[in-house]
Amino acid sequence: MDVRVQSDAFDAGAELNAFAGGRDDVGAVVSFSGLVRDDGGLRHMEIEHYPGMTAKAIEGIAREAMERWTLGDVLVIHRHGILRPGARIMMVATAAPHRAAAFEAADFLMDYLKSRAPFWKKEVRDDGADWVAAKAADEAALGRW
Amino acid sequence: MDVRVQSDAFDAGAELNAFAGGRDDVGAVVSFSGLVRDDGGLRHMEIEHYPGMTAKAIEGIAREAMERWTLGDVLVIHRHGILRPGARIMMVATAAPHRAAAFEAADFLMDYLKSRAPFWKKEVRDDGADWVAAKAADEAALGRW
Amino acid sequence: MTLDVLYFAWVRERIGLPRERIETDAATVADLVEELRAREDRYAAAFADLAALRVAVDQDLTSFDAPLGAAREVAFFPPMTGG
Amino acid sequence: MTLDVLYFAWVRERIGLPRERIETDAATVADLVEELRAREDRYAAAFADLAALRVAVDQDLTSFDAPLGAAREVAFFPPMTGG
Repeated sequence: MDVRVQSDAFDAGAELNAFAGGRDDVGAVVSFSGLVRDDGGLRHMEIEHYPGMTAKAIEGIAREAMERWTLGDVLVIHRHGILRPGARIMMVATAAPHRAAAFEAADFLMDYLKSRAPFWKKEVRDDGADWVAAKAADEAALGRW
Repeated sequence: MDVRVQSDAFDAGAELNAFAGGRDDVGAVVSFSGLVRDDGGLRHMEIEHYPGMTAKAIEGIAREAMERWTLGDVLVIHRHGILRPGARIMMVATAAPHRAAAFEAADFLMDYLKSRAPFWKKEVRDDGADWVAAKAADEAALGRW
Repeated sequence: MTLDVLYFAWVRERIGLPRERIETDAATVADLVEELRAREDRYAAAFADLAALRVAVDQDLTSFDAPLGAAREVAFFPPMTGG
Repeated sequence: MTLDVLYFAWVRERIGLPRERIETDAATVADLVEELRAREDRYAAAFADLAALRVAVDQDLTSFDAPLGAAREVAFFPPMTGG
């Protein structure tokens, strides 16, 4: 289990290769990457977090995934600070003997990271800045698990 | 849409970076990698395919995913030939504006690749060789979509 | 008791500071919110709608009726939007 | 008509060759299977249980009752196990 919270950019491809590399007990690796999407006029995104709590909250979520599914490993990297359109905000990866566990655990991690890890996104546009509102659907998604 | 069927190894990390790189219209990238898993005594895996049909079948599956979900892009790479334990057999990647579409489309692609793309796996062990049997669950999984 | 109270995102912006140390006898989070609301308009504005807020006590998410007990740190913020 | 008939995986191993060209008047895939079964034991063995087989006509998956029409290539194989 590897959880990192950082302002620096990271190389998702290199992380994916390192994560899955050199082991023959997993048959399935799923990765999710969240990117800054510009649907028009986005200058950048600012991601605030709660330094004392963030890693602890993510580790709790990752541990729960490890308990619920048979997983070989879990990786979570989440950035904070100022991110330009196209930049990679975060990634999760799951490795498992079997495909369904890898997919489900990655989906679970994303649902919980979105609503239970202390990050807040602000979109800075040419015409102002707004905190991204949480969606009712994101909270409701937790009920799936 | 990029579909490749090849015997050569590929660099999944480099593929992931190239796939998602340089665009700001997608917020979510999901990748799945299938690896040769050794649950004891596996010497290597042999993957046979139907050269005339393979790329065509995968392209059909990828096109269907592009029609069903709002996707920015789809990548499928599948190897054939002899693969050692730990080797990467294949990967799919999906890019989408939103997370749910990227996850669902990747899951869909894997379900269909598993049961509808003409590949056959043979496990060569110290004590003999066996064709991997298709699982009823794999066929049943298609009913999800 | 002495509490570090932290604010994030628009709660921080509305109150105008990221953290402060306060002395309080509040027994629950809700009691603490009442104290803060009574201070100044900017607090009243930030805490106007508790349904739009989340709270963590000593860095664990909890509810507004949670007891403060021997808590050292309470944080208020909007629903998270990570990932 | 002249057909290329292809075999994959254990069907190929059981029949002992990967492809052959045959002359046939079979109207459907099932008719073709009957012809092949009648040839030799190894064909009969390969085609013993059609539920364990899949068929593609001109590189599209189809069913055993599909007409051959002007088909050029028919392939028999076990259920796929890719991914």
